[in-house]
Amino acid sequence: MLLEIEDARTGYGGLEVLHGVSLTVDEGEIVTVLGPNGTGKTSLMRLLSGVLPLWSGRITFDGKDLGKAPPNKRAGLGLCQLPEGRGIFQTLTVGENLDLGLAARRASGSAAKADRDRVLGLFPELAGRLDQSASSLSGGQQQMLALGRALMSQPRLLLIDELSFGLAPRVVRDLFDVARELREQGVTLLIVEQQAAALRVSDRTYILRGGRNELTRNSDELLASDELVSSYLR
Amino acid sequence: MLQTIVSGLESGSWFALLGLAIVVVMKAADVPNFAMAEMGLVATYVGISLAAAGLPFWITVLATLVVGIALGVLIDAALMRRLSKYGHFPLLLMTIGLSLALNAVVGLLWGHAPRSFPAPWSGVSVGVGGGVSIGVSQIVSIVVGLLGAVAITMFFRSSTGSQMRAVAENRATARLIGVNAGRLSAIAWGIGGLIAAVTVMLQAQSSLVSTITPTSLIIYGFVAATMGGFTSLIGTFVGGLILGVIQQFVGTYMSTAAQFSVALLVVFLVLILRPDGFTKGVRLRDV
Amino acid sequence: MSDSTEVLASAPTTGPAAVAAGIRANAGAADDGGRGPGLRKGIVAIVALVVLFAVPFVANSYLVFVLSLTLVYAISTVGFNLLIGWSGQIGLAHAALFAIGAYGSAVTVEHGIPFLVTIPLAGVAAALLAVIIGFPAVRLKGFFLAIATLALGMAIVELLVFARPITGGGAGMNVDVWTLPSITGSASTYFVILVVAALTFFLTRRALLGRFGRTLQAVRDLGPLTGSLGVSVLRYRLVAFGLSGFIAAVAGTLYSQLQTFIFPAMFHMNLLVPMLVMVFVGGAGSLWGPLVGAAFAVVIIEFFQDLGDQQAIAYGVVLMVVIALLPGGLTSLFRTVRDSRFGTALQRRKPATPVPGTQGTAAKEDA
Amino acid sequence: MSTETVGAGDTATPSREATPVVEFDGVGKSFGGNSVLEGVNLAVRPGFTGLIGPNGAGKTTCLNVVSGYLRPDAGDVRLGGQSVIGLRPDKVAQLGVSRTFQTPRLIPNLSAVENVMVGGGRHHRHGHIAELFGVPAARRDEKTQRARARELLAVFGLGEHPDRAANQFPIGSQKIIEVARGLLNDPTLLLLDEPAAGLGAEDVDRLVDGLNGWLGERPGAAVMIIEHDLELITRLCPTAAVLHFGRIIQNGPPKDVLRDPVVVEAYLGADVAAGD
Repeated sequence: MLLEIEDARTGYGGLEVLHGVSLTVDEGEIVTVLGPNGTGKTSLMRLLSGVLPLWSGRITFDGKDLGKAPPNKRAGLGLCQLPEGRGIFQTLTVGENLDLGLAARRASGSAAKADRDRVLGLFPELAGRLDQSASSLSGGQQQMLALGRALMSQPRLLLIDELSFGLAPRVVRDLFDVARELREQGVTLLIVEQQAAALRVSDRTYILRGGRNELTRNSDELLASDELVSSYLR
Repeated sequence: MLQTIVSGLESGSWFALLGLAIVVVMKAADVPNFAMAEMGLVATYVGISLAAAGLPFWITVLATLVVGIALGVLIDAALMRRLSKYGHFPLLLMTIGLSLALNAVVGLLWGHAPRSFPAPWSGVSVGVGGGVSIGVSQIVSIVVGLLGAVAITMFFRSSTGSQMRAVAENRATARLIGVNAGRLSAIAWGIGGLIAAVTVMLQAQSSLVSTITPTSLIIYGFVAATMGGFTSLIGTFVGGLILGVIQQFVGTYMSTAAQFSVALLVVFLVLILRPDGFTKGVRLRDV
Repeated sequence: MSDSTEVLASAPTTGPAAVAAGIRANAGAADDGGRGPGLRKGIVAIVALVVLFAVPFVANSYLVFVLSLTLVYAISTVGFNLLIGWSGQIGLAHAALFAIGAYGSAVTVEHGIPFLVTIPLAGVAAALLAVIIGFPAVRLKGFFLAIATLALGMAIVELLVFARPITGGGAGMNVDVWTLPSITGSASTYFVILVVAALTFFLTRRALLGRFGRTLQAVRDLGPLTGSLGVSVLRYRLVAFGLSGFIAAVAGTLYSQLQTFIFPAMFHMNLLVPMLVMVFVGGAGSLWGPLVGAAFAVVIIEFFQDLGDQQAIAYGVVLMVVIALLPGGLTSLFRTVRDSRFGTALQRRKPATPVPGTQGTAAKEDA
Repeated sequence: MSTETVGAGDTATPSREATPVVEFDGVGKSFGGNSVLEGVNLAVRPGFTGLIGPNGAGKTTCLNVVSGYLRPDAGDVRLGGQSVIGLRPDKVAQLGVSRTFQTPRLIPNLSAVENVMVGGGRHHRHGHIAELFGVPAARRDEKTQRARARELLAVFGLGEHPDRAANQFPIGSQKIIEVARGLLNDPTLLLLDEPAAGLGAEDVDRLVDGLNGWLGERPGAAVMIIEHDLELITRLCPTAAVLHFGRIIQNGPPKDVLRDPVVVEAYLGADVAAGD
């Protein structure tokens, strides 16, 4: 088991937002956490990346207790996050943004080059734009850049917060295709989504509601049933 | 005329360098450092003392630079880092307090008499025809200033440099993707201390420095940084040079008493008219 | 969260409001100082005033001078604190506005205008100037405002050097001291200072505890969002500048009487830093802090009188220590001590009760 | 899509016939080439109106346009027939628009009552000078406002500790205090941005009861709510408009709207909705 969250509670100030959420992610899996906004998905992400403190419960990653490790430490362990709203640095070039992914692991010159080539192979659209300012990219391309930057850090587990945020359906589909390709390459993914399209690429799905686990299913089972709409749009 | 321009470029190089030091710390550590000139003064005075003790010139130069870096790193680790969560204002006040204290410490240890940092070329000058001669130390200032600006620009293109720019743009996200902001802050303060030491040392090998030097130097540095909108390295550098030349002309053709006021007026006008610095909008691929 | 949301949500944190984070630590200063048994407070105030009025009759001239100086600084700090602590704007032209008061009064007195008349005159002039200086507040945020106002302040002091025919230039000028019939000049000055100080404290306290103070704090803490409450942020920011300028200049007029000789170098950074110390030692955003801060500063001045550099070191170090260890100033220390001993469970700040604007909301905004 | 044609079976609610409190007329807004609103047409009538839609649909941008924080690139926003475009937020507020924000913004060291009182700017007829010198009318003003603020807190079930500092209330209560602050101005239009986010069930009940109580006494006022908690929308609002990629794609009773295939697709993503 790569990631295990047991009965985690957290919140802002005095307000508890997650009231005991549990989930597991196995190596090589794609897991989706689904739920409308305000159900604690983003808080879960912040908890995992170390922005929010764990009030009670336990989070283990690769057998190690994450405890109070700061965000940049976690990135160093291979728990890498694609932040909500992409987090592309507009004042940097596309290439510089990509290379920031190396910050977590201090790669040397040739290894870095190999990583870059591998990532650009996944996103050929970016290859010709390395020297452009990142602000010149479209929304979809920025999301690719964010994914690519995360991959540069050679994550063991990639946390993706709202891959579909503000993107047209066609672009979202392309990005989910990339996610599938990543799994082939051995990256484990935890995707937090509001759009159920993510189910198409994932193995298992957790639905959160009001800061608690509402239901856990294999993704294809869930897609086939009408539980999805009933638990979601009510 | 030529002499005035060269003198202007010389002092402009000092202002530009100090402005760059301010911008570097501003970018990575988010602190407007009012103690920058004092840091350089302390380092330079250590160098002067070592020179007086008979150490060879280049060793004292090296020692000055090391003291500058060490001072920067020390201030960051001991004072600034723990205040960063409170925002700009306490940090700004902290540097004001620090500048006052450092200045007074220098006064206490070395006194208030003006001193110089004699270099092998100090006092030597070359004629450029027409009865005009230019001091070698002036050329050294201008050349070192230019080299320093190029070096800093190069640094910001490096991977550590782009991490700094990322932190400057969005600290939280940068940390999230694995950037160690604390390490960058220390590096920035170290570089700031280094440049400050170079700046004051350049001034001391050309003319005299004393405990009143930092008061005006820091203002000129801030004027330069303001002209670059506190982000643009090119804007800061060019701004510093222009300020130096303007100031020299005001001094030569109007009065030396007006120099300071003109500089202050420049800051105010730039801030009112172009709060983002005067190179903003000029589409240079700037850092 | 859409982009525009973020603009609004983050505005107050980057704006002057949240810049003064240490000010937050003073939370409760207003209600602690303001409410409670009004009668007892009134009696205490009157007794204190009577005692203070008696001082020149019993104490030596040195003590009178020290007390006068403390009160002058306290008046000036009330204005500075209004700007920094209550409105959350880092305007650093206060020393220059203080100088405007000192010079304005000294020069007009020289031209035959009675001293008492020059007090409000200089105040109004400085208030107008302060509004002009504060105008960048419209466009500049945080430390950019600090730098712009610092530069303008320095330029004003430079101007005083320039205007040699009027001000005597760098060499300074003598001040005609106003005296009440049949008592000494220093005692007369002391009485004027005491009256002005009492008025200043009384009026600002009233204003700050009422709607004006509430609105000012809203502008400080909510920034541009205050607009949605029907409050013009711009107007209140400029009024804060104007008022602080007025008070600074009033203190300046008194200072010139006290010193009897003034020169521009008195009003440089070496005055601004102690002024900042007074605000922060007293506690930014508190009501009685200015008095505490001023007393503290005067003690340092008197202790380290002839030590030059040591005095500067002391100021620098004190400023640093206070900022690092006591973001709420000395008055917050008193409050903490008092609350821990007498405070009810309700008043005490327990970590269990949520405090917004600390980790919780801050974390929300970061991401 | 015209505002008049959408929404089936809405004739039953009388408020639909009343004149709109606020009208969006082809409002467009983009940020740096990124189009957020693309011709929003919406008429908000007295009573509750929900504004829902997936993340990033432009809901908050809509509120920012009405309240004067953003100037639209195209179209017009009319409040009771008068355009508010180009007015500063404080001027819009003076016209009777109050709003709250996603994260509560109170003045931490003022008491709950005083925080609410800050919202009463529209009702003060006396200047600060009159106040400073204790003019009786100004004192009365202050007294009335304080009493009204206490009343409002009581309406929302927070009347117990009105003098407690705002930062000692839990976040849920702080959000409600913010709503009360918006009401002290007696707005004709109240804009609520995710009022229920982070609220417990008890707080939500307080909020709903308070708003219902307040609106019950003001038949001409409108409340526009952005909310992700669709249950709350269903509970409060006779109509809900769905915003998706900067356009109103549906408008009508929440129950009907949420069953509409277009809306389901907007929330769940194209292929899933189509696949089912």
